[in-house]
Amino acid sequence: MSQARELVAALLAAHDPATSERLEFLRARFDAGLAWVHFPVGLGGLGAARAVQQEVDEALAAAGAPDNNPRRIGIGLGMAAPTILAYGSAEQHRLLRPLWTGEEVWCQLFSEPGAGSDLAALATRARRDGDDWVVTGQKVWTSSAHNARWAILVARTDPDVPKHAGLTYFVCDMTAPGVDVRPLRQITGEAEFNEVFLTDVRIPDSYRLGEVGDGWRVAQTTLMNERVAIGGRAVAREAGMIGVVAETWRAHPDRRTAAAHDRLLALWVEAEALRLAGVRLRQQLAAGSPGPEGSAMKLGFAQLSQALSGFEVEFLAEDGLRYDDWTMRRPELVDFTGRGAGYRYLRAKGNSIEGGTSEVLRNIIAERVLGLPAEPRVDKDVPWKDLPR
Amino acid sequence: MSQARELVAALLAAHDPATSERLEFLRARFDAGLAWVHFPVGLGGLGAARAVQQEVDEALAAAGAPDNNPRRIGIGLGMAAPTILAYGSAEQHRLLRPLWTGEEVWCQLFSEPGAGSDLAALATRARRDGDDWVVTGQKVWTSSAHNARWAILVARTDPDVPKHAGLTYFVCDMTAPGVDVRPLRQITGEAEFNEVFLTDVRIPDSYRLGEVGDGWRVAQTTLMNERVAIGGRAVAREAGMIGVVAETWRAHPDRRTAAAHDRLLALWVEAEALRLAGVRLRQQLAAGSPGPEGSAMKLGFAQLSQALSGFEVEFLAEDGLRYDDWTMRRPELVDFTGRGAGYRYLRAKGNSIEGGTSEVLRNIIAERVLGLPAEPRVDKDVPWKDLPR
Amino acid sequence: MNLLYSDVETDLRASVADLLGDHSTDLWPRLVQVGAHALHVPEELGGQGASYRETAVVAEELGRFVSPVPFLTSAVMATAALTHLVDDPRARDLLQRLASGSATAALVVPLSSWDSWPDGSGLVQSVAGALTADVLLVPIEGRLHLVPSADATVTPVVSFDNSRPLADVDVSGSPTTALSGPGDAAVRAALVAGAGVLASEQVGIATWCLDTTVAHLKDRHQFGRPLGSFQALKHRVADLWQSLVLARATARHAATALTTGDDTPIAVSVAQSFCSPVAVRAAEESLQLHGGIGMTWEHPLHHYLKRAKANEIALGTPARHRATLAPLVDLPGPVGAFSGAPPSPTVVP
Amino acid sequence: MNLLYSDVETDLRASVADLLGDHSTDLWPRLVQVGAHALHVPEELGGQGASYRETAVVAEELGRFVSPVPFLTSAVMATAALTHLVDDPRARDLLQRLASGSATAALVVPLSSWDSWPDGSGLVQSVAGALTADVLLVPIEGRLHLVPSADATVTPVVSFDNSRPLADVDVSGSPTTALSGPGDAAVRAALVAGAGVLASEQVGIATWCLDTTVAHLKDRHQFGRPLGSFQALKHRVADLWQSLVLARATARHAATALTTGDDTPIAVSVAQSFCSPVAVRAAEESLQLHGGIGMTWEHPLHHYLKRAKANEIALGTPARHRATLAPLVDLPGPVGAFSGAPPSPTVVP
Repeated sequence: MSQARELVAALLAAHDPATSERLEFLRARFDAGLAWVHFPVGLGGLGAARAVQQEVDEALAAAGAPDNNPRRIGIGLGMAAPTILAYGSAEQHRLLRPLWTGEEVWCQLFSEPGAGSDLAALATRARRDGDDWVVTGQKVWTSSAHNARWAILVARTDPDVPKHAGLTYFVCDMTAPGVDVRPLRQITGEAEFNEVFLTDVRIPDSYRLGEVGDGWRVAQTTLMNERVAIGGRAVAREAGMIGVVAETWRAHPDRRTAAAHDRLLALWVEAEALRLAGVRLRQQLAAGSPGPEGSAMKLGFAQLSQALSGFEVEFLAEDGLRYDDWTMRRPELVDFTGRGAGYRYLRAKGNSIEGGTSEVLRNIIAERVLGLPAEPRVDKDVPWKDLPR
Repeated sequence: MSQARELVAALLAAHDPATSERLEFLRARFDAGLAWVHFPVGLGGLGAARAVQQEVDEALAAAGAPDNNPRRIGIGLGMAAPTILAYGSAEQHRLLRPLWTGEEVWCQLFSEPGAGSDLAALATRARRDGDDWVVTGQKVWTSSAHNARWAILVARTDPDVPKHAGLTYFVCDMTAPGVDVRPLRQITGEAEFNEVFLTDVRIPDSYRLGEVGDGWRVAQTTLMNERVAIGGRAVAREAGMIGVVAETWRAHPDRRTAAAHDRLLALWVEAEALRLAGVRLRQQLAAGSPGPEGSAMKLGFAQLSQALSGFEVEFLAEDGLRYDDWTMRRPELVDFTGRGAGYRYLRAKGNSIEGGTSEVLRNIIAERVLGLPAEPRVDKDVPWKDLPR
Repeated sequence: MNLLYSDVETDLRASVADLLGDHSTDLWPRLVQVGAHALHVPEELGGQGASYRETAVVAEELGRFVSPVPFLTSAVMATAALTHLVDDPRARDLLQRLASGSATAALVVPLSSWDSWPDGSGLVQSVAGALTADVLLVPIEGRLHLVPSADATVTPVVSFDNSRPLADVDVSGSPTTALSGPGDAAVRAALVAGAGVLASEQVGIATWCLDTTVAHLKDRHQFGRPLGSFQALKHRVADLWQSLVLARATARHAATALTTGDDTPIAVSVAQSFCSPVAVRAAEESLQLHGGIGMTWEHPLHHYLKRAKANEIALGTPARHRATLAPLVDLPGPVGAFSGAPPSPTVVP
Repeated sequence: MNLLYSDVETDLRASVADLLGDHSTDLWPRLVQVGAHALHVPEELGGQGASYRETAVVAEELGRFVSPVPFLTSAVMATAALTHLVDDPRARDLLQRLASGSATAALVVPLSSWDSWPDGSGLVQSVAGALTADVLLVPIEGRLHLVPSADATVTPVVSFDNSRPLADVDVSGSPTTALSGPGDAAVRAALVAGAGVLASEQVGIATWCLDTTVAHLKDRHQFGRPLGSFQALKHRVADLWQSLVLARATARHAATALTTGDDTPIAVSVAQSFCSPVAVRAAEESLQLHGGIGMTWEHPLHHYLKRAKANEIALGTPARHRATLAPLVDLPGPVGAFSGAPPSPTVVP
């Protein structure tokens, strides 16, 4: 801990945040091992405990140091980096520095129109051609694709084996020929995500992460880190959607009814319960016994956001009939609670779909947490190409 | 229609309700074909349309004629009789007259501790012995068993074939040696149902209904009539549980809150919607296009009873903490809305289990009404004796 | 009270569905051509002389197609208001123009109005049907006034439900013609008729959502099986179907009650408060069960979600209709308590 | 605020569970023997000097076993009331008797009391713990009075929850001893402590219901498969588990807040209003998922259903706790509206 404190002091001494150029400072921070302290030395870390990070972040923030705008590069930090670290070659590890500083934005090419919850059924094909792979297929729900320099990609390299066995994991250059990014407009009017069409995109074999056919296992590392990221945020009382809706309530004494009052209080209590469960989950993580409560958090978050935003639109009555703007925007960051009540209502519908549907979460809870038997599976031993679609 | 009217007049002329003995009148009514007019002539009917019955009932009621107390003999009327009519021999048809007059009460020996929703998995064995069958097993949830002269019984005659194929349907004499009826106490404190233990009970083969091995198909006739009976009742606005709970509300102005008010109104609206759906269902039946809405009625009835009775207990607060009586009663008739709020709450829990669980109803709706594919079945082609239990 | 669909109504549904399914031409003139816009208007006023039962069947179909036509606003609400004032020849004339299809009208109240509405002498926000109406019906000081929309300031607003676009309307300074007769009662009649028919529209929306979801669940495979073979999803659509059975009965009852005048206030508020939550839930469940595709602008689902949710507010939220019911069904609230409906700036009885 | 279970608490849970699982002996003396009845009582008053956090763990276990012991009524509520009046030596004496296990006491208010309670000079209905208590604590005219139960009329009532039997209590005409100090505040402290601890009891009930249901679903086969392999049932128990994760966090927070005095009113009302519906739903779902066997007197499930439902009323219904929260979290109701809690015949602040 004192090592980290010393390194922070040294970094600040060498690069006064007040005068340093932002990128220069971030690169220096990475090189000092203060980017993600639990990463190995040389890759932006110190091989230290995760818990040390918070202290480093706070000390640097207190000194007015710039950060790497983590929300903007969430997929790189939360999903690509841990996977590259776990499976990457030394050459691939060089991708981590510009990833962390935000010089290079990453996106994720996993979901497909035909493979949502059943991700392992994905159809994007990668065929070996000399030292390259040639990739063709369609990906969807890709945030940041239009800004991204790199993508993590899972593609099917062998359709003749059962679906989980025929996948391989790649790093994909988003500037390569054959990569076509098109905005995907949502029910909110925004195009927060993209569709990505891959047509004979050549990926060098050296961009492969993990073994051929091992893509499913590699992807699990990515997805597990996504779940941790979702469950791990600390929130203050009345933060997020409940805060916005409570403010709406306070601002409109004339619209209040006693029945709506009880309903809002019930939602407030639920939000507080969810917050406390989050506090407890983080305490469990800190105590080294993570537990499966993260899936409870995600389920609850989606339910609550939807209930609250639905309540707000109805509460606003006449005003709830209006919308702020239907023009197709391309927001750089998602803000579930931003814009108007109508936007919040519509955007919240995605919360129970993105990052694992609530139905898949319930399956996971029932089988992995409660130990209930799996349903009969019909697709385990069938070659992917023979599966009904 | 005018034939029925004439017969009613003749019956009343020959047997003045004011002076006739009740049973004598009922027998005469049966013999006049006015018991169930849609049954064949000679079996209490006229071979007339079902719709004629209402007119007959009303005319007789208006003349002060006694009825056969249909609620007391509901299983005989609703389940046994249609099955005996459909599958019975001439000898068996003779059971119909004392069944209809109520001289002989019937009960149903279908459910078993190990076979609830999966009725076809039942284990009660019937072994052929000369002209008899020898039956051993345990049945449960048998209402009226302690008053019953006869039972309809499904038993397994062949354990070596898949479960549906090895069943046979019998009429069982409840006074036969080896029939042991024990009260089954419920969470309400009452023993409304019984367990029936059958030990080497001898049933003559002449008491078999339908072919050996055809018991499942015969039982379908019984169960289909049960469902019709449940869905078919006419109710007035605010009848049943909503009426009781509304009265509780009206009686306690001091306990009312605005939030409870809105909740009660929502339940009132739901009760009215269910009532209107029932009206519509009966109109469909009358128009000759029954439709599957009966299952919607039963689902909705259970949900609503449970929501209303739960609301009432909470609304009564301090009074909801008290119960009327825990002594084990043996009620002859079930009254879901009788006794106190606590009784209503507990008894309503059975509404989503008895006569087909809500889960089974949802399966039926999804598969038979909406045409969704069945789940993978693992028990279709397996001999009953090899099924996991 | 017959809650079934008659053969005539079933035929009507089929012909309206045919018409709405063909997106190539402007819908409203074709609806007018088949007389769907004037079903419950008496023949002597140029209508079809049918009833609200047929009108409700058309509303169901318009819900099933989320059609952007001024049916509710002109053919139902404005028509109901004018019918109430038909002793005034100017009302009668306009009614005949509406029935002939040569004009549409809109009542100048916020679409959310139920038991109160603002006086129309100032700015009135979130008015449905005003953008395309030829004539505006404006409640001012207890009278209904006619204002040619060309004389009024009608400003489009960005609407949550684009299939029923709203406008802010200002007639201050416009020449207006006051109709004789009870204007407030006419507005009330329009709101009651609108609310009763809107329940059928919600049933139509829920029907589309259920049908579309069932079809999707049969078609879409995940884990080597059709989605529709997963029991958790089956039970959810079974529950939706169950709710829809009840909703349909309430909507049919409301349409019948509007026709006979029997039990109307209870029937309408029961239907409104029951059908809206069913439609919203149907749309929300439909979206969830469609997964990501349901979140896209490209898929038609969002039009249904937005219309169902806007309809939940339109002509009284479910909670307001429940508050309306309380005295009608003798279920009084707490002693000395607030009635449940928020006060409006300018309340007209 | 630490919301986890400490090692000490986990050990405590295990020893209490061992004890409660053994039905052969009278439970209360054995709980007294391990000191579970006086955990949060300071050592100088003969208690264990632990905190409400440990007390809440015991309450969880008592919920898991639906144990019929006067823990909530004497060890939590009467103890909290007396602790508040400890400057009076008679209160101190009684507290020490309770802590030593030689007596139990009960507060004479209806078990449903929360923000108001009747004056104890007349008949008080539905009092918990009074049947077995040695001493009754009776709020009369702002003071807490001690009445030996032998001197009072304590009439058993048929209780919905037989595991916490109620009585009607009448001390009119009995000799009473008024304790000095603020009696109303003492009653309030007892109700707050009771409500906070009761949330943990509800968590224990819900835990048993979930565990028992999961075990049943694994064991019971229908259609050739374990019930637990049916997705619709899996999703329902997954949802229960999810609610229980949240409920446990609120109950732990309430126990911590009772210990630290920090955030207590909000923490207690959040926990009470959240945990009761979870426990009731857990018991109701458990019954449904057990099918017929759950409807029998023979199966233990009904004890949990009855206790959970009675607990929902005890020490304030969820709706009353939400009404309590409103001003604390700055969410005021409609202007001029009724607060949501029904008036009581005799209201004491």
